[in-house]
Amino acid sequence: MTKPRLPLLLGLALTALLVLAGCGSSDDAAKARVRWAFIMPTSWDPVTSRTGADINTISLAYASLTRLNKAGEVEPALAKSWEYSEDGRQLTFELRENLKFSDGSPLDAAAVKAFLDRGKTQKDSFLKAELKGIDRISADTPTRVTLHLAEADYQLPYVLAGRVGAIASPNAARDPKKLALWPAGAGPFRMVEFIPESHAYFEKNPHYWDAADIHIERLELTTSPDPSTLVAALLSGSIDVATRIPAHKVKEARERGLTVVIAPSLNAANVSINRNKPPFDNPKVVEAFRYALDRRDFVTIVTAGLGRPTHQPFPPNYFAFDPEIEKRWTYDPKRAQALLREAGYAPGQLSLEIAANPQTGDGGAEVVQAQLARIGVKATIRVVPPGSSSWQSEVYIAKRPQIAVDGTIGRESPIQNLLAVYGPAGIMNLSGPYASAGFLDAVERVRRTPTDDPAYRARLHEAVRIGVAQSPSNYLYATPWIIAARPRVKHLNVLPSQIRWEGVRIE
Amino acid sequence: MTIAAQADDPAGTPPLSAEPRVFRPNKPKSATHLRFLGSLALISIPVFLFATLITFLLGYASGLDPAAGIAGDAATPEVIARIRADFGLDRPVAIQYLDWMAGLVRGDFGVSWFNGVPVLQLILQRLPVSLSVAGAALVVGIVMGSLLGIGAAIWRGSAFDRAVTAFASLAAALPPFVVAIVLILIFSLWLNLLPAAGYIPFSEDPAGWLRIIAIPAMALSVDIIADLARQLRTGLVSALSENYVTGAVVRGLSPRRILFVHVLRNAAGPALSMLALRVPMLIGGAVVTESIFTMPGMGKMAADSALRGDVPVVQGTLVVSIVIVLACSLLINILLGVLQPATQRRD
Amino acid sequence: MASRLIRNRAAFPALLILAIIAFLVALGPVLAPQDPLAQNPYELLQGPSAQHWLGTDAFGRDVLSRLLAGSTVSILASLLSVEIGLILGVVPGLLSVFLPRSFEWISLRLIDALMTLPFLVFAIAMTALLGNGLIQAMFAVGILITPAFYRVSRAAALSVANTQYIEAARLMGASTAFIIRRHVVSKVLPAIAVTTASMTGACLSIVASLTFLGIGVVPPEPTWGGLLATDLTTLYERPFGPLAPGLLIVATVWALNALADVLRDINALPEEART
Amino acid sequence: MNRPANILDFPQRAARRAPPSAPPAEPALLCVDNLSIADRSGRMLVDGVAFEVPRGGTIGIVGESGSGKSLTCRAILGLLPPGLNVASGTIHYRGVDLAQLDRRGWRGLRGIELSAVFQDPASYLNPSIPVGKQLVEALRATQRLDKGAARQRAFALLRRVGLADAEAVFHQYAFELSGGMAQRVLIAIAISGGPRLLIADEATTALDVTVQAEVLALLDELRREQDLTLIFVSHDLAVVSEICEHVVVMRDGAIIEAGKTAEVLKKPAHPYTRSLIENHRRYTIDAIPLDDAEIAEAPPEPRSTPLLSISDLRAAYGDRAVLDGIDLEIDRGEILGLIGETGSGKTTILRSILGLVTPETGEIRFRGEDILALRGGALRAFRRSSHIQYAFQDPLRSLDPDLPIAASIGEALDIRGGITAAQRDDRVAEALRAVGLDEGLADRLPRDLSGGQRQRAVIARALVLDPAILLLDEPVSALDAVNRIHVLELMRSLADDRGIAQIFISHDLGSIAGITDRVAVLHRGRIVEAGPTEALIANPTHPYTRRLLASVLHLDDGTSGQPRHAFIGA
Repeated sequence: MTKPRLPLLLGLALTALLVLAGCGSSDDAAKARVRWAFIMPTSWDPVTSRTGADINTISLAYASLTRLNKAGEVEPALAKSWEYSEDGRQLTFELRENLKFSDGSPLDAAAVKAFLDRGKTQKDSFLKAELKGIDRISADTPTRVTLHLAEADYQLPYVLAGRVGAIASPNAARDPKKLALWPAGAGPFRMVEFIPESHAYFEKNPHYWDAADIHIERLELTTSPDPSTLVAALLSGSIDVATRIPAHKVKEARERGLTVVIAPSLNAANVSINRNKPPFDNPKVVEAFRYALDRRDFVTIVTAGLGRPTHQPFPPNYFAFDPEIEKRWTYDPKRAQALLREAGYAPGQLSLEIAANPQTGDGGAEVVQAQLARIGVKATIRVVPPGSSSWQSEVYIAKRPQIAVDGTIGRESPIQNLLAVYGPAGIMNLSGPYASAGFLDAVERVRRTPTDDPAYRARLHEAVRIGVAQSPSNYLYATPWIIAARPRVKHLNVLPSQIRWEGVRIE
Repeated sequence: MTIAAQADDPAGTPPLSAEPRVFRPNKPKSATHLRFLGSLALISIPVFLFATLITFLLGYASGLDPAAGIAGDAATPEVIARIRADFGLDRPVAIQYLDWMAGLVRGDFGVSWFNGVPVLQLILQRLPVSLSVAGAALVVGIVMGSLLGIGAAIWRGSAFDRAVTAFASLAAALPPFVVAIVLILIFSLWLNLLPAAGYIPFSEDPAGWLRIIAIPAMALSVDIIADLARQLRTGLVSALSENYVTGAVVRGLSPRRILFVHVLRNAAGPALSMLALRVPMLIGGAVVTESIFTMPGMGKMAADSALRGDVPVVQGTLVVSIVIVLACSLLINILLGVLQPATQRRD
Repeated sequence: MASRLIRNRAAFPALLILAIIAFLVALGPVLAPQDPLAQNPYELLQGPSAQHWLGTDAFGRDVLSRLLAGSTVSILASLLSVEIGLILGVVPGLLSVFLPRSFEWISLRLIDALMTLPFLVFAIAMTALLGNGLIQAMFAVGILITPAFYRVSRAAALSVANTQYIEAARLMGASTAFIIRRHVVSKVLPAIAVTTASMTGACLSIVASLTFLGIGVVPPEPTWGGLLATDLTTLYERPFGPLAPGLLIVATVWALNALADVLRDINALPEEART
Repeated sequence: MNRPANILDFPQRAARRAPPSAPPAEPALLCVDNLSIADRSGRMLVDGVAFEVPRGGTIGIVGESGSGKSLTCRAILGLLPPGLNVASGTIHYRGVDLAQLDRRGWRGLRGIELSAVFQDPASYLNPSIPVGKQLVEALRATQRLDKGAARQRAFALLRRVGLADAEAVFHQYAFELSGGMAQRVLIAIAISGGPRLLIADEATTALDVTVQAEVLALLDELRREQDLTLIFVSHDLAVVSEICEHVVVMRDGAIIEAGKTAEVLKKPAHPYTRSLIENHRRYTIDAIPLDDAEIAEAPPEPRSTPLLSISDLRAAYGDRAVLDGIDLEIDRGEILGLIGETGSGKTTILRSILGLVTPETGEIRFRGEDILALRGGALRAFRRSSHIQYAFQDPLRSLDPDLPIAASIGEALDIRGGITAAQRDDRVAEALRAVGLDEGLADRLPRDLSGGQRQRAVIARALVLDPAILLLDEPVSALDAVNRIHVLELMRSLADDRGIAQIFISHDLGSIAGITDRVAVLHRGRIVEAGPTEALIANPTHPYTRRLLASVLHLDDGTSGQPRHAFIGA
């Protein structure tokens, strides 16, 4: 075979290989494997995790003391049971027997105490605000731990269902930097591989207390593909479950035979406003912005009709939602313009820079920009670069922007959420550390009211009303969980507060 | 997108009617090769220094630092100053540069400002992905490019030739992400033959690896095929008109032998040097394919780190790609030397 | 040179397209039937209709108006990069042949260094680290295409520097400046025209890629690359969406490359046949 | 209009079948009958050419460039360039019509039956493959030989064509060989297949006089030894007369005269042939009336301080000495001839005078002032005063192709500046007139002028600032006969009328003998002999000069085709 034929032969061989590889059957069916496209956590250590959305990924590797159900009520998890003392200032948890961390060390009362103490004391801990109310923690017996509170706080069982209660192995916590890159918990899965900003692979953790309800052998968490190829990735089997797909993709996903789950969430999108920065240091401007934004447009453009307007940090289906607040401000551009003129800004004189988060924005910033243009406010959009922690450091920590399009994914306890969005140390409180005294009192009053007390809901609504009024930020719309999955993924377990994997099956 | 250099440096014609070359005793073959390789290696050292200097200055000019990220909500000016001192960012630029270069030599590229992972480890995790896609693209590009190029030259003026030239100019006009998405539509959505995202390491599942890098490699190779075909065609056409081809015909050599033994070797010169120019674009271009196919490649990491202001990671990836590019151009120059020994001796 | 170009049969299609593009660049924004930024929530992702010839995007904005309005920015952005590449590349390329050896050696190594940088990654790094705007992106691309201009002007200068008529001029006591002005410039210009044409095309394609990656993007400013990128994400709803911006980009880049090829052929013709 | 014939002629269309074999083989090995070659537009480049080549015979084809002589040979070998094809006529070679052959038809002919060597030999060898390997490849293409046998055969062939150190040459590349050596390799390759017919197309034109003589002798010897039939194409009648029994004279694509070489030379029938012979004879040695008496009493002119004097000039190129102690002088109005082979150092002398080369030792004084030491500004000022000017050998490459000749000629004025445009144009017009060029040519581009006109323009450029000395590097070697005479006469008049001293270097003794006052013979960097031209040519003392004179070919009408001297190994 003379030499000149070489390039021809090479070309043929390559194409043959491709075709052969093409029809190779993928071995998904053999092992119950699911590929989940979401975002990477800001840190694998619950103590240093910096954003609410991390609960979804943290709860792969960690189990919390308690767990919320679809209705949002608290259920036992690591703790079999819990009870308050008479005056509500002591909360005792009874742990399950011989629980173990993935690094082999025992998960007992001492471990819980060590974790909560670390949450209170570690320099870069983000749980300080939630744990402030706890004076000290005592490990009475290997399975009983008691929290001694400054004042009664009946929200704790909800709070401890989230990251605050995601107990991490104290043994691994000796090197916090390493823990931030490699979790050591007692959750449903154990991590086997992690490439930052790319993917994390998990195997089922047989020692998980609820292992019986986990039917997935291997879970591969990856960053979500580019919107233009998201559906293609799902169809071609590169990913099995895609969380928060763009709303306008729902029609396409359904028509291409994918299962699309639209479930109630605790999500609420807002326009965070920073009253520490001009022009929002002028109350007239803040008030003008109450009337400047038409929430219906956001629902149709950004959520493709799937969402619902809201003026408060809770979606309408949530028990903390107070219908009264919705009536307070309606869309009134003329009034907004009048208020602006009173504040000294003729049309076209006021110009702003809107900070937008490319990952969750879905175009909300451009709608805000267009609507502000209608009342003579010139707004430019600065897209803060993607990546799991650039938005946090610029908006949540440095609080640099005047106005930012953002949203809360919700917290386990309504009070925890109110504090996160309006509290002095709340990461989403762009005007931080400002928070009105009236609001803080209302919050404490709710905290001291047992959740089964008939006055609880009324006091909660009152706290929300005060919070919304005292904060310059405006909540616009609530979007449900929109999750697309391949038909072979059955019984997706989507709670309002987070996505879990108990009960999910792969065919 | 083609940034192929239009004209290489033609060796200047010899000075004013200089004395023609008088027969020089024949130097041993190996000595010339070594001298040629030596000079090549010598040139790549200053090039490496300049390239890394540009990379360092880019990071320095950005004025970014890790303080905000690490300081957390206790971000007071003193805390930020302390963190900057920890990272040595307050030292004069010259010392920072020297320290950074010393680190490079030791393989210590510093630590990512965002997750504290050593940069080299991050890069090594992602290097196989980028190399496999770029490598596959190069192989496909070379094979298809030379087939089309040779065919177009042999049947010059025929429909095949016109088709190849039209494809070459069209491919050069297509931005890489358009090519990638069109290929996805065809192979993944319509034919449902190949996956459209993700990455499977070769060690884990060779067939799966090949299937997953198929479309990105094809997307990246389109530019190479277009350029190589055009370059090889012009090279072959001009080589075929040379006198030594007439000489070979007169000696009764068969056309196939003339083409593959005599002509291709001389025509391949410009095509090969064009390939050397393609390598940096291959690694650069991978950013687009890696982000479309969500592959954990080096290009995507560099792009995301740049957006996050994670300077050490950006500098690390740039240095690694510079080393790869220099290694490739050294390799291609050696290949050129083997193909056309005469050029070495004449310089 | 220009007369030859127009009479040249092969150049006709390319020139026609470029004329249309020039027209769009000049009058695009004025011609836009509707306000490119006006959103209409009740007409999201519409197909082509009487009112919206090219349909509407995910915000209900008229795509045709955005396309026309975006022409100016898209093309001028590429021309800006080419300009930067031209200035940084051509003069050093010429001087590298006439100035003493040390300048030549350093400039060559610097250009080699620029050429080893991974193209898009460096453009992104430079844009992102220096403030993620369109101007930074253009400057980064400009620097990255400098080697192409340097090599072309150096090659043209080299081919002239060793000729006998340059040596004759030296023997008559001509200074380097005189030699460059009289003999070199006229030879270098055609080669640079070729590179300018093909580089403008390349820059347009690169900018589109950068916009696709979300770099150097200033929403809501419409650019062809930006439109193409967003249309690709709504391919299912508007299957022919990316056709218009894609066609415009590909046609412009193809026309510029065809123009470059024709210019190169005119240059390379042996002297006799050059009329 | 068929597709341009691709040299490799890959079979993508139905191949043309060879016609049934021609009438029984005639005595002539090759018979060309009514051959016409036309280009795409139908213009006849070769029209109705017919000639026969008897077996073992030698036939020369002579003609100017463009006469169609090379095209005829290319047609015989089936190598017509793309765009040209055989319009009519036949080329019978041993019963086969070569004009109609397709690719498969040629197999077994090229390299085995027919072979060829061409002008500019190095370009006919692949630059990237050692020459020896290409010889082995040719051997194995034409005969069943394994590698070892082919290598031995190759070494033998290389030695047979006069390359003593065959082992070294084997591994060398084409560009590392001198013209003569490359031609010898090509000849070795050509005869490697044992061909019957060898075509030499301008095979010795690009070679030096001495090397040309050796190659012709080699060809002649091989012809007799291997029973070769030879077709020798050349524009030089002397070369053809040296080696061919029969000659064919072609002009504008047609044969105007043919016959035995000796008869054609004695009684040329066609006026064009007559002018060819006449021009050749006029400026070879015979042109100077050899009258011994006159030479003896030529009194040496009195030597005042010479205009330019060179003393003990030594220069080296890398480790190789190029000039080994040169002493020369030249006076106003005198033409000094410098003759020597390529590589003898004559150009380096000029470049030293011009300051382009810095010699190791020695002095060059112009009007008593040392100009070797001039550097930077002083050198540039000296050049601006243009005492010494240089006329380049190749006018096409020394005139800027994009500038009209008026601009090039006036360049020295522009450089010095300080005069109005009108004055400048006058000086340019005056210079044009001085060299006998019509002022109307001023705005013509160099490529629109003839060779002679371009050469005059180069000289005009040198004259525009009234130089004292004019250095001319091979001014006439590229010109045809007619223009050569005009330029030589111009040089003579510049010396006699305007007193411009000239150094005229050439490797062609013919043109030097015609017009120089004194001549210096240069060999490997040393002046072996110098003196008044007539005296030196009449009785050369140095053996090298004698050999140089002998190698200038005479139009010998006596003996037919006898080589003047035995073949001398290199």
